[in-house]
Formats: sequence, C-alpha cells, structure tokens
Amino acid sequence: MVPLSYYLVLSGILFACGVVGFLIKRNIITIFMSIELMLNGVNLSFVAFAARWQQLSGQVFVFFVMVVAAAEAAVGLAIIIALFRTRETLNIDQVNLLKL
Amino acid sequence: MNWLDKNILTLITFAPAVGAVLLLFFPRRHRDIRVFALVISLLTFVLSLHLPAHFNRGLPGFQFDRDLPWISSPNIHYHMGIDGISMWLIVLTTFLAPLCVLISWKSIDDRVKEFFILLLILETSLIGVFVSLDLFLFYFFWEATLIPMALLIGIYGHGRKVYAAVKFFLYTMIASVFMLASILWLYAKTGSFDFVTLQNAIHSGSIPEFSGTVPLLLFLGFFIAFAVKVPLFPFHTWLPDAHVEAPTAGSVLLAGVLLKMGTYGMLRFNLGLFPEQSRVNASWIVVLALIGIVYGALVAMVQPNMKKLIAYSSISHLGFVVLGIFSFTQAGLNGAMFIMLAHGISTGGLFMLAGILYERRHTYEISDFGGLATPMPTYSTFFLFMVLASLGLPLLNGFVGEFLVLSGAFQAKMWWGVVAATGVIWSACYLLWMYQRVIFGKVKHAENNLLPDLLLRERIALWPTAIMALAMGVAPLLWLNTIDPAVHNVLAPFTQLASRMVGQ
Amino acid sequence: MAIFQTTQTLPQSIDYIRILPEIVLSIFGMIIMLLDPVMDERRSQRTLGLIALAGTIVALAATVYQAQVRFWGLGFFGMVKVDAFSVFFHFVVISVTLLVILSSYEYMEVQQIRAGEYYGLILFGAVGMALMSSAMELVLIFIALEISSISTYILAGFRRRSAISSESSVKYFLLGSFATAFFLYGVALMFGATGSTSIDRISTVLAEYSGTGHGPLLAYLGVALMFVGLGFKVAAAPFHVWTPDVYEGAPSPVVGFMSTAPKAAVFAVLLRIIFEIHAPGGPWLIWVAAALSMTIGNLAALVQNNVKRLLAYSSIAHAGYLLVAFASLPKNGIPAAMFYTASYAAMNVGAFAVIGHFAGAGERFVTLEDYTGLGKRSPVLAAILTIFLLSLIGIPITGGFFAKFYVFSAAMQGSHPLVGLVIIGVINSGVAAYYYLRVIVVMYMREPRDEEVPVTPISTGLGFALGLSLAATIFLGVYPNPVLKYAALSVGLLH
Amino acid sequence: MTPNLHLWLIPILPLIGAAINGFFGRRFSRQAVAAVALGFCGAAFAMALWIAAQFSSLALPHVEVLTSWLNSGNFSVDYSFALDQLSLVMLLIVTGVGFLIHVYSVGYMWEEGGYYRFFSYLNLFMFFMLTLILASNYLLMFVGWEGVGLASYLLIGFFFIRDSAAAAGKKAFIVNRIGDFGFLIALFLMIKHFGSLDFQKVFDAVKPYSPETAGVGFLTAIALLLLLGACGKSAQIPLYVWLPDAMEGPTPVSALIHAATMVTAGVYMISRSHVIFERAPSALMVVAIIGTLTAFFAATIGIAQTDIKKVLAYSTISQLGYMFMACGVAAFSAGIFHLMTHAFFKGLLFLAAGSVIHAVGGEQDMRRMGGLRKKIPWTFWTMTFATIAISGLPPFAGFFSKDEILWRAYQASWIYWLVGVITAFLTSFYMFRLLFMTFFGEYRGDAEGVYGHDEHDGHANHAGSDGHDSRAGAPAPHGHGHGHGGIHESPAIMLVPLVILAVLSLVGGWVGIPGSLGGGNHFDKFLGPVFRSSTPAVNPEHAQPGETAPPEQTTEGSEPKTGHSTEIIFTGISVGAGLLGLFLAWLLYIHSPELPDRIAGSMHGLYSAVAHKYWIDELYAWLFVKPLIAISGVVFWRGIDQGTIDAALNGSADGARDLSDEVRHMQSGNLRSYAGWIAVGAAAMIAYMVWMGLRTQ
Amino acid sequence: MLHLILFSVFGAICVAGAVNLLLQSHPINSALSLVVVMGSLAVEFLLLGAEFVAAIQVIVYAGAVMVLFVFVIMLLNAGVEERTSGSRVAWLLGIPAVLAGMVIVCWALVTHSNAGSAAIGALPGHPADIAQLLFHQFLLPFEVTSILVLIAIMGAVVLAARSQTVERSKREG
Repeated sequence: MVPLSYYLVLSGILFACGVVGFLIKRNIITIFMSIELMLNGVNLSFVAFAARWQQLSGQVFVFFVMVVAAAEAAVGLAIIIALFRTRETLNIDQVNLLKL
Repeated sequence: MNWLDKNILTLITFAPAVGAVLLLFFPRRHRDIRVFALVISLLTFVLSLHLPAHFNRGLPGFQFDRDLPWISSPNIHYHMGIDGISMWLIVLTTFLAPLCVLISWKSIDDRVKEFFILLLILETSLIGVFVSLDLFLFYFFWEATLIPMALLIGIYGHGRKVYAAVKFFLYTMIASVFMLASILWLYAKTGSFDFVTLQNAIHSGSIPEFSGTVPLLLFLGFFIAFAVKVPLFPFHTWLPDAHVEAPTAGSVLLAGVLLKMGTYGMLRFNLGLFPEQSRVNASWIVVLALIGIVYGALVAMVQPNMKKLIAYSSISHLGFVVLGIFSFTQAGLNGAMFIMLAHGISTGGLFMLAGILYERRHTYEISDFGGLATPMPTYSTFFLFMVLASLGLPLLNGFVGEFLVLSGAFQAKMWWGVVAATGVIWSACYLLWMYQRVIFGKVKHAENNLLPDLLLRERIALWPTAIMALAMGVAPLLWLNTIDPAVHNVLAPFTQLASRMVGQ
Repeated sequence: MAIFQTTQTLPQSIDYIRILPEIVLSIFGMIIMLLDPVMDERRSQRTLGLIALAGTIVALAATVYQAQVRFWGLGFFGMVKVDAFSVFFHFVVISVTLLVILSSYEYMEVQQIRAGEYYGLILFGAVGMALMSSAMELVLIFIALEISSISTYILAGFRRRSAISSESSVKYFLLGSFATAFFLYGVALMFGATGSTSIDRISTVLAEYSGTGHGPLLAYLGVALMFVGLGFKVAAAPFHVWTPDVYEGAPSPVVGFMSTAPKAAVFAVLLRIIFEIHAPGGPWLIWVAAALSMTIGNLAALVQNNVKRLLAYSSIAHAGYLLVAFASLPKNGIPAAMFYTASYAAMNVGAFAVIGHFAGAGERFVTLEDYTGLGKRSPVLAAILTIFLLSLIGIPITGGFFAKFYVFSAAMQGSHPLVGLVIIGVINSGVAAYYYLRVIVVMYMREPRDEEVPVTPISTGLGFALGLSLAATIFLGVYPNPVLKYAALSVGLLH
Repeated sequence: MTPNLHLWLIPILPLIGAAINGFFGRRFSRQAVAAVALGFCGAAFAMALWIAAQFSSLALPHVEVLTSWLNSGNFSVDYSFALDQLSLVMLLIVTGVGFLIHVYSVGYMWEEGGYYRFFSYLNLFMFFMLTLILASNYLLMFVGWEGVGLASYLLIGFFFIRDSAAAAGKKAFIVNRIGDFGFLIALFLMIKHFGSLDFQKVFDAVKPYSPETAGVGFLTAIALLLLLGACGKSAQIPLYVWLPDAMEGPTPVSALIHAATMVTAGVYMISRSHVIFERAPSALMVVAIIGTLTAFFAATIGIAQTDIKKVLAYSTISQLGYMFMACGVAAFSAGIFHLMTHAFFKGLLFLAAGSVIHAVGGEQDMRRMGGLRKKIPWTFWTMTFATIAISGLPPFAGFFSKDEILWRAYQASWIYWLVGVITAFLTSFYMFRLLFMTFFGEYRGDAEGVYGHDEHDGHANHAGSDGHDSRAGAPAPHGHGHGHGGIHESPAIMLVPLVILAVLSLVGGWVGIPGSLGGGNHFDKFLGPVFRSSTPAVNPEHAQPGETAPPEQTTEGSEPKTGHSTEIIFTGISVGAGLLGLFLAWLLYIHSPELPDRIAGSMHGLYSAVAHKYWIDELYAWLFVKPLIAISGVVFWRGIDQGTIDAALNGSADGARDLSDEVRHMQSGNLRSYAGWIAVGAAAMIAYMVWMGLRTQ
Repeated sequence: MLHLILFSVFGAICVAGAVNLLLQSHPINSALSLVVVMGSLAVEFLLLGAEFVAAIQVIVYAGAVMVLFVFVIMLLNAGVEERTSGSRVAWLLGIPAVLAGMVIVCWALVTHSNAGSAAIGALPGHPADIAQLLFHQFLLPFEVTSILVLIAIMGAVVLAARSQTVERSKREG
C-alpha cells in the first residue's frame, strides 16, 4: 500500500519541472517538451485521483488529455516550423520582435 | 395633461438630436446645413418657450413630469420633469443655441456638417442634463456632453486645441466618475435612481447604511464632479485653456450652459439629497467660492488674452453662484440661480464679441487691438453693453443676481458677504481695463483700421443677448417669480433642519 | 457501478437539438474544407466566405430555434445544458463569428490569404466556443477550450509570410498551452477534491463539504489553478502578458475575433465555475485580478503608439471591468457580466474591423501617426471608429457606457458592496479615456501627414459588419432592456 | 388723496431722449440731435417746475409705487419714487442746471465728432441722476448711483482716442466702485437688520434707536459704509483721486457731472440718510473730519495747479469738503444749501472756463493765457461773478451758504471752523489767481502756433467727422476747427446759460440769508420738515454736547446758545479771509507777477509737493495698483495657477505616463519572462487561495 | 512494499528524466529524456491499475508524439542551445515562485488531499469499461475531439506548407 499522496507529490514535482523547463529553456522545441512534461504530471494526478475516488472518468480524462496533447503537438510543431521559416532561429530569446 | 404637456420635455430634448441625425444625411452644401441647423435650434427654442408659458408656479414639485420605465433591472426610468430652476436653464440653452449657429455661420467653413451635428448633439445633452429626474438619466446626459464639447474644442479650436480638449475631457470625466460611484451606492441601497424617491428615502432616514462617514463620502462624490464643472477653485485650470482654444460657439455654450451644469448639480443634488452634509461642509466650500471670486478676478486682470480674461471672469462669477447656493438663504439661492442665467447671457455675449474679433484678426491678444472704437463703433457699443452687464451694473442682468447673492451671503455670515462684495470692484477693474485696451485709444495696428463693423448676421446674434440682458435687469421678476418658489422648495429641508436643531 | 446505470443508451433527437448550432457550424466548416481544394483560388475567396456567412446565419437560426423553453435542459448524458445562459452566449459567439466573417471578406483579398482554411478554422473555433458556454462537464469544457484555442493559435499565425504574425502565433501557442496545463492541473485537483468533473456534481459535493470543514483545500487550489488557465484566456492580469504581443502580430479581424468570442466563451465558463460551483474563495481572487487588470491595462495603454497594441491593453482593462461583475453578487453580477460581454464584443469587433480595413496590405498602417487626419480623409470610417472608441471609453448612448454602469452598479449591491473595487474601476475608466481619446485626437485634430496613407473605400461586407456592430453598440446603449432581461433569466439558472 | 404726479416720467423722459439719440442719432443732423436732447431734458425740467408749482398742495413725502422690481422670499424692492422738500430742491437744481448745460453744450460741442453720442450720454446721465434723486428706496437710489457713474465713465472717456481720457474714465468708475462696495455692504446691513431698503421703512425702523454714543453699533457701521460710498461719489479723501483726472471729459461734462450734480450725490445721500447718521455720532464726526480735511487739502493743491480745469476740479473737491463738513456737524440743510449755490457758481465756472478754452483754441494751461478780459468780455464778467461767489464775498450766493456752514461748524468745534476759514482764504486766493492769470496781464499764449496747429488738427477732425456717422468718435478733442482765427467770444447759445448762471450765482444765496443778517433763512425752513422729522430720541444721559449734533431746533435759525452778534463777527472773519485771498492773488499775479516763481523757488519742497498733488496718485499706484497687478500676475497666475495647480496636473499626467512606461516594460517581448510573470501570478494565487482555504477551515 | 519499491524506483527515474530534460542543452537529448519520463510514468499508471491509459501512454505519447518531436528537431536541424542572455524575470521571479508554488501545492496534497492509500491496481481501467464510458457518457466529448483533430490537421497543413515567398524583412508596419 502506497499513500496516494506520494503519487500526487510526484505529479506535482513533474508539473513543477515542466514549469521550470518552460522558464529556463531557450529552444522552442524544448520549451514545448516542458509543456508535455506538465501535462504528464497532470495525467498522473488524474489517475491517482481516479484511484482515490474509484472513478474511471479520471482515466478517461487522461485519454482526452493525450488526444489534445497530440493535436497540440501537431499544431505546435507546425507553428514552430512556420516561425523557423521566417526567422531561422529556434532560440526563444531572439523571438522578440513584439514587445513593449 | 394634454399630449403636448406630457411630451414637451422629450420634444425639446431630442429635437436637436433628431436634427443632427437628419443632418447626417444632408448633402455637403454648407449653406443648407447652416440654415437647417438654425431652423432646428430655433424650433427647439420655440418649443422650449412652451415651458414658461404653461408653467404653474403655484404648484410645488416637478411639472411636465414624464416617468416611463426604461430599463427594468436596474430600475432605470425615463423620468423627466422641471421646476422653476431647471426650466430657465433649459430656456437659456435653447436661447443660446441659435445664436451659436449664427455666430459660427462663416467662421466654420471646414467640416461644417460635423460641426453642426456636434453642436446639436451638445444641445440635446445639455437640455437632457436639466430635465432629468432620474439619476441614471442625468449621468447619461452629463457624460454625453463631454464628447461633443471636447470635439468642438479639439477640431474647430485653435492653438493648443488638443491639449485643451484632452484636458477638458479628462478633468471633467475623472471628476464625474466619483459621482457615478455615489449614484451607484444610492441605487444599491434604495433600488431606485429616481431623484424624488431618493430624496424621500434619505430625508425620511429609511436607509440604514446612510450613517457615519457614508453621507459625507456620497456628498463629496457628487460635489467633486460638480466643483470641477463649475469650476471651483482650485479645480479651475481646465477652463481658461478650454475657452481660449475653443471655437466661439463652443465657448458660448461652455460658459453659458456647461458650467451651470455644475452649479445646477450642486443646487439639485448636493442640496437636494444631502442637506445636512451641505450644511456641515458649507464653510469650506464657501471659502473656496470666495477664493474663486477674488482670485479669478485678480488673475483675470492680468490676462493678456481676451478670452482667457473672460474665462477667469467666469470663475469669479461662478464663485458667486456657489457662494449663493451654500449660503442657504432664499436670497442667496435666488441670486445664484439668477446669476447662472445672467452669466449665460452676458458671458455668452462677450464670447461672441471676442469671436467676432477673432474672425477678423485671428487673434485674441489684447495687445493686438486698441482703438477699435474708431473702425467699429457699433461693435464697441455692444461690447460696452456686455461689459457693463457682466460687471453688474444695475438695471442690467448681472446686478440682480449679484445683489441677491451678496445679500444672502451677508445674512448667512457677514464676512462672506463682505469678501464677496469686493468682487464688484475687481470686476470693474478687469473688464474696464480690457475694454480700454481693446476699444479706446488710437488704432495701434494699421490692419485694425480696416476692420469692418458688425455684419447684419452678427447683429442678429448679438441683439437678443443685449435685449435679454436689459430685460433681466429691468424686470427680473419675470424670472424670479418662478425661481423663488422652486428655491423655497429646495430650502425646505434646511428650514426643517434648522427648526429641528432648534427644537432639540 | 454507478457509471453503467443509465436510463438511455443512445442520444435522442432532442440531444441533437441541444447542440444544433454546433452541428450546423461543423457541417458548414466541413463543406468549406471539402470545397476548398476543388475550387479555383480566385473564386473560392468569395464563395467560401459566403458559405461561412450562411453557416453562421443558419447557426444563429438554430440558436433561436434552440432557445425555445421546451428545449431547455441537459443533453448528451449531462454533458451540455441548454438554457437562457447558453443561448445568450451562443448568440454572442455566433454573432461575433458572423461579423468577423463579414469583415474578413475584404481583408482576405487585401492580404492575399487563402480563404478555405481560414473560414473553416473560424467556424470550427466557433463550435468550440459555443460548446464552452453550454458545457456542463469539465472534460467537455477542456476539449472545447482547446478547440477554440488551437484554432486561434493557427489563425494568429495566418499571415505566414509575416515574421510578427508567426511570432505572435508561437507566443500565443506556447503560453496558451502553458496556461492550459495549469487549467488542467486545476481540473485534476478539483476532481481530486470532489471525485467528479461534472459541474453539477462538483457543486453538490462542495455544498456538502461546506459543513465538514475538511477537504476543500484541494478545491481552493483547483479553483486557483483553473483561474490561472481561464484568466489567461480572458487576458486578466497577471496572466495578461501575452495579449499585446499576440494582438499586435495577429491579423486584425482575427484579433477582433479572438478578443471577443473566445473571451465571451471563457467568461461563460468562469461564470459557471464562480457562480454555479460557488468556487470557494472565488470572489476574492477575482477582486485582485480585476483591480490589477484594470490598472495595468489602462496604465500600459497610455503610451502606446500602435493602435492594435493599444486596443490589446484596452482589452486587458476591459477584462478587468468585466471581472468586477464576477466579484459581485450573482443576482446582479451575472447579467452585468453577460451584458458587458455582449456589448464589448460588439464594439471591439467593430473597432478591429475598422483597423483591419485601414491597415492595408501587409498591415502597414497601424500606428497612431498613420491615423492622423483620418477624420478628413475618410470621415465615415473615422466617425465609426470614434463611436466604437467612445463606447470603449464608456460614453452614453453606446453599449460600453451602459455595460460599465451596470457592472459597477452590480458591484455596489449587496451587504458588502465592493466600494473599493468600484472606485478603482471608475477612476480607471476616467484615466482610460485618455488613450482612446488620443486616437480620436489624431484622427480629427491633427492635420494629415504629407505622406498620404491610402484609404480604400469600404466594401459591402465590411460595410455590413460595421453597420451591424454599430447598430448593436448603439442599441445596447439606448435600449438595453431586452438584452438585460434575457441575461437576467440566467440568474436563477446558475444560482 | 394726493394727485398722481407720474414722477417716473421725470427720469424716463431724458432716457427716451438718450435712446432716440443713441439708436438713431447717427443719421440725424446736429440740429435734430440737439433738439431731441434739449426737448427731453427740457421736458423733465418743465415737469419739475410743474411739480414745484403744486408742491404746497402735496402730502409729503409723496411716494408713488410704479411696480415691483425684485422679489426674493420676504424681501422685495419696488420701482418707487418719492418726493419731498429735499428731492424737490435737488430735482430743480439737476433739471435746471442740467438743462442750461445742455443748452451750452449745443454750442460747445458743435464742432466735435460724435455729437449724437455726447447728447445721448448726457441725457442718460440725467436719467440716472433723476432716478437717484427721486428713488424712494436705497436700491433704486443705488441704481441711479451706479448709473451716474456709468454716464460719468462714458463722458469722461468721450474723447476715447486719447489714452488719458480713457484711463481717466476707467479710474473714475473703479474708484467709484470702491465706494459702491461700501454702499452695498451698508445695504446688506440694512436688509439684515430692517428687512427692507425702503426709505420710509428703514427710517421708521431706525427711529426707536438712540444714538450709539458708546462704541460702534450697526448703525454706525451702516453710516460709515454709506460714507465710504459718498466719499467715492463725492470725491472725498481718500477716494478723491478720480475727479481731477475726470477733467479729461468735455468741459460741459465737467460742469454738469463733476461740479453741479453727480459729485454732490454723496452729500444728498448722507442728507437723505440723516436719520441714520444722527444716531451714529462717531460716524458723523468722521464725516465732518473727512470733509474738513478734504476741503483744506484740496484747496492747497489748487493753489499750484496751472491747468484751468484742474484748479476748478480741486476747488470742487474742496467745496464738497465743505458740504461734508456741514453734514458732519448735522447741518444738513446748510450742506444742501451750499450744494445748490455751488451748483450755480461752480457750474458757471466750468462753463466759463470752457468758453475760455473754446476761445483760445483748446489751451488749458493758464500760463499760456492772460489778457483775455477784453477779448471775451461776457465770459470774463460771468466768470468774475462766479469767482466772487465761490470766494464767499457778499452778497453773492456762495457767501451765504459758506457762512452758514462755517458758523454751524464752529458750533460743533472751533477746529472745523478754523480750517474752514483758512480754506476759504485759500479758495479765494487760487480762484482769483485763476481769474487774474487768465484775464489780466498780457496774453502769453503762442497764438499763431496754437492756431496753426489747431487748423491742422481741425482738418483732420473734419476729415473724420464729416462722415455723418461720426465714427471718428472724438478726434482732436479741443481742436475747434474754426474757419477764422484769433481769440473770439463764444456764440450766444453758450453765453446765455453763462449769464443765467451768473445771475443765479448772485441771487441764489438770498433764499437762505441767515437771521443774523436779517434774513429768514427760508431755505433752512423749507427743508426743515425733512430733517426735523427724524429727531433722535435723545437720551439726555447719553447725549454729549460737544459731539452730538445739536437737536433740530438749531436748524430753525434762532440760536439759543450764541447771539447774532457773535455770528456776525464770525461772518466778518470769513469775509476777511476771502478778501485777504483776493488781495494776495492781486499782489502776486497782478502787482508783481515775478513773485510767485521766487516763492515757489524758495519753498521748493513744499511747492513741488503741492504741484504734484502730494504724490497721492503715485502713492496709490505704488501702494495698491502695482502690487495688486504684480501679485495677480506673478503669484496668482504664474505662481499658483500655472506654477502649482497646472504644474501638479501636468506633473501627475507625466507621472502617469512614466508609470505607464514602466508597466509597458513588463512587456519585454521575451516569452520566458512572460511565463515568469504567469508563474509568479499563479504562485501568488495558489498561496492566496491556500491561505484563504486554511482560514475558512 | 513491492508497490512502494516500484513506485519509488520508477518515480525516481521519472524525476531524473525530467531533471535531465532541463539540464540537457541539446533538444534531442531532452526529447529522449522525455521519453524516459513517459515510459516510467506508464509504469506508474500500471501500478495504479490504469492499464489502458498506460498502453496509450506508450503507444501514442512516447511513440507517436515523441517521434514527431524528434522528427521536427531533425528537420529543423536544431543544435545545442545558445547561451543567450536570458530573462531575468524568469530566473529571479519565476523560479522562486515555481518552487514556492510547488512546495505549497505538495504540502497541501500531502496534508489535505485525504487520499488514503492504494494497493497495486487500485482501480483497474479495463478497455471495456473505458470504452463503455467513452461511447456513452463521454460520447459528446469524444465526438468533439474529432473536430479538434480536424483543426490540428488543418493547422499543420496551413502553417507548415511551404509558402512561395518567405519574407525576411524583420518587422513590418
């Protein structure tokens, strides 16, 4: 028996790692990966809570999250490609035409 | 009540707006536009004459009352009605509007259509302010005056017109949001925006939360909005800028009517809704008014610019009005009301005269003139007449109001009256000095030699003001007869208050 | 297990009626997608636009049909709920879509953007937004939110050849996904706190909890995190930072679209969460967010020279005003917020339509300097923009005035009136007048520059769009009663 | 039942004339203008005579209420007119002298531009002056009071092309306004205490009060404030400064307004308010002191003036001082008496001076005159009459009135009397100085130069004024563009009024020959009812003999305290003083004309002070005008308005802009920063909500 | 006990992968770390009984999605991260905020989640049960997902399609 809160803390840590990644990474693709990391953390929470409430809808939710993540990945990478075409960089620090 | 009596206020209020909408679809033929605007404004004036003609001064309360539900939740009514106070302000507005059209006949030759549309919209919103008995409706019109006025200044003005327009707009807008907050509080506690209902609720003490510092804050919320509009020292600095840069018609309506919105508001709402707070706060308000009277006059004296001078003189005159209002005496309030009307006429006339000069010379600097009596004798005569009216010569309109206000103030507190009475000296100083520098002496600038005297159109615009100035001075009873009972009603809570205090 | 105990096995026709507008929009979207490849590129602009327009009109009709009281109720096993509230937001969202399509018409040609995907994305996006307002299940809300978000991510980058457009798209996408993750985490915690993702169920559970005093801390956390996500979508401070950049870079009609329709939908969701779930601690959270949004939005807008950016900051501020209603009592707050949403949608879509028209090919003319003397060069356009700006300031006879008034009025009600928030709000609305006025000032009070900025005549579509949004703005400002009454119906439904 | 006299017509008639001339005069010929002006003014005079004729049959005071003017709460003011002995006297003086001056003006102004304007103003003045006199309440009186100020302003500034004239008009108006300020406050005090401004009601309300001998009560305050008003209008210290400048106006104006009528309004007003003044002994004393001081002070200035009109101006101030002195010692009827005789001889003096000026082509400097006796004999003789009258030599009018004042002054305090006698000496001196310098000796003017210059001016004048609309206003004020040169006598239309006034200067005093000289002092008796009707309720223990006005019996003429012999001695002294002045003037200006310069040289400081009018104008400018303008401009306008309020506003606007710039920089364009902000916001929200959650648990 | 060990081991791998993702400067390494995280998460899912989810995690997530990532990285030829001047806000405000937020959330989860303990396979998520839910109660979201996917396809096509002219000008308007 493992306290479910362990799972929850693990998910929290993963989520936080994702956020940190978003903050410190410069490559846009890596930043995007950090977001995936955050989503994975959330998924773990869903599954853990599903176990806590004995509700399968939590697992279904994970299913939907994954679909969305996949769709996002497709769109996101396309957007990144489009950006790369005009700017020829993947460094987010250089993507700053729009400011102030 | 017949149909006309029921709907007359609506008609008067929206006639100019309808005219403005029709103007939208007019072809851009300037002459037609001008004539049409004139016709509309005259029509409005004629309509507004229905009010004094059928006003029953024996009845207390509001007349020509029209109360229709407009919006169910929040409980907003289309509630209009007038008493002896607002009636004359409406007539003043409709009276000045055709003159504004006339005076702008030739001086506005660019974007003419827009000008007259703005002017007519402005007229509607000004009238709306005075007829509204629903606080929302009042605020609605109150805010609605801002834009046409700001645009008139900003588009058709001169010099630093943008600065002036923005300053005017922001200054008055920011001040009036405090009023909005107060109105909303009142609505929240009573569920009504209706002036009469609110008044009854407050006076009967049926609002439990109306205690502690709340009444004071509400009072101040209203007061700041009005004080800026008046403008009371030290909130006055927008006025000179706005006036100097405004086109003539804008100045006329600004000084003639817009400023009165502030004093009217004080009279109607500060006194009407918060009698106790008014009384408690009267002392410092009066001090500000007194400072305004003297300060405005002294600053007016040293202005090198004619319009600025008149603007500062307005500050001084409006100081009298505030003084009269917060003296809580019958004479003071009557006088305040009378000055509002008289100032509208005489200052309107002065601004028109200044505008006529500007049309010819494109300057308001006093030093650019001098000796105008020689090329422009009729002009000089009108100018003198308006100057005299403005400085309060007996038998002209300025005197009656000033006299009553001073006498009221004197009854309230002697030194108020004494300080304010120095105003009669100052006004003579700045006005006559300006008159001397502009009109008398030899013609200093050669180009002034050839200035044409008044044109027929300009005379038509000026004569009514002159006649009114005289009529108001000689036969003030025509006005005071209806003002007096209304003021009596306004003061009723104060006498009750006083008697209650005595009774305790 | 409980989940298998369902009385119905298949959705009935009434269920489909309850998502009828969405179905209509999807079908039209698909028609466009199917037609796009087979049509000549020149002709497709016009035809596809017309189809999209027809789609929105039919969807509006569907909404009206759906609005009958007999169709009210839950559908699709408690997934969606049709009531006055959802109908109201359906109407707003689809109307905005219609206006945007009308105003995009000309824009597409000028900017040489391929129409097929554009109209398709707008219609599909509208499906998501419409669903959000009727969704009763966080899962569906999440999916719908993603539909609307992803479609707007793409739309923001639609001027592919423009560096700033793709940058705007990337920023929007990354930050949007970032915020979605927060929202999702919030949903997870809410699920953890209540064991359900159904709004009805959550509110029941939380109502039970309110006595025990133990447990809802997770709900608090969930609300906070969900608010991060939703606050981001509505551009509420401190989650507003993306707004100016994205709005500046995105195509103008798209900005008009994404600053109104998704916002309206997300506000609908927020309303459900705040008022239907009785989100614990919600009002106080919103108090801070509202005050911050108003102040930051207005302050930052004061010195902007790019009109799109300026309106972006203004939309932050408006989100703040709107949030004021959320902090109020439901009785007044809900209709106030709904009304504000509607009038904001009308004026903002209109304003961006004008801006988009004026910007010209490649959106070159978007700074204040470009607007100098517009009042002379194109009086009609300037006058229309002026009215929208006045409405944004909150000047009478426009919807903006009434909306603001109503929101502040709502905040003043109740035993603990939000006097402080209202004061912040009214002062802000005074200060805000300055920057809108700057636009009016340059249009009317400055002489045109030497280098003439071309003003093209208004096309029919744009004319319709402007006329409609103008009419809506004025109507809401003069006779708001029917709209308010309808909005007030929702009070009992949510509360 | 008294008949309805339609008193309101008296002021209205000239107003109609003013209106006709003002609106249509531009298109009239000069004759028509003159006819209108004279017609309406004459009609008023005729009406005054008609009223005088049936005066004895009237129940006095005769009040006619026309209609209501003002109404505010319980307070109301009517357009109402009253007639009693006092106003009848004033009425006759004003309409009579006014009419004569109108006639004179027809000739005097013939060559000037703006002819219609002049007569319109003149008639307007008559309207206001008659309103002032006939008013039966203080407010209506104030209307006239301000109105005559307006007319004065207009007429002084008639030659508006000259800056000095325009400035003088403005100065007159403003200084008068200072007085009006006092008047107004007095009115407010009356309203406060009596609730009315009606003479009858106010006086009835005042009557029960006993004199405020101890301290300053409100009656004293009212009296002093009224005095301030009177000082302004009647050019008393400290507000006399406007009158000398007012000589910028055309000479008939000086005669009418600044000698005969308007300036005496102050005296009239004080006499009218005697009920109040009698109950405010300290105020009365102030009146007397001011009068005495002014009389002496102005006379000393008059000695050294060289401008013929300025001399007369200071002499007017001085004579008004006498009248104030009379009022101050409660000898109101004596004051009015002097007012009347002064109207005759001073009006005459001005008209004659105008004739002289007319003759020498606009020259006003007496040093450039001389020897005119032969050339303009009518003028010379009439002027001599007037000079004798003003010098107080019997049997001319001035003698009787001045003598009565001095005698009554002596009864109050010998100091008043002494100063009065010295003043009489000075008056006699400078008046004869004027006469001698102007008419005797050799002509010192540079006739050719003057005329050459004059012709030139005249042409310019014609060029401007020949256009009938007289747009030129008033070109070349004193340049009379006669076709013929040389010093010449004035036309008959100007001389007739001179002669009439000269006769009046001689016989005008005979209506008030005091008992001591065998007369009946009918004038005093005639006015008696007005001034007696309000005897204060004397409280013997409070009344102090030296200061309180003697009770009304004294005005009867029979003196209980001192006998006729004493009075005759004093009469002799004052006549002697007048003769002494005459002698001294003869000595200095006829016998040895080089002497004055030597004396002036030896007393340089004093002479300079006197010649420069004690630098009072400069003092006022330095004390009040300049600081006021400087403070208004530098401190108020630049300092407070622009420097503080506007600067604060603009500053806060700039501050907002700076702040805005700061906020803007949150938007660095860097996505990671944005995420940072979001993270911060999220963390803050989380922390806040957890805190809220824990708190509620 | 086995449960705890398995949880700890794979949890540790998971966190290590996440941290490695952050530390690696080459995106391809980060992507591989993410695959590790996802794989070990799949195990954690299994431990909780969510077999269907775990399977999808491996197939869809670690498989398809990550392949897409790697593919794009290769396509764009992304190299080692440049050490550009970063964002001070992110470092000075963001990181502390994240850490603080994480601590608060974890503390709240531990103390207030009231979650209890679970044995291995606490809630078996059989595909049949999940399908039952998905095609019944969650029918609408499931169908709507198709629109989402449709949009994603459209977006990818629109954005990634090579345009004729690539504007190199930095900033317009």
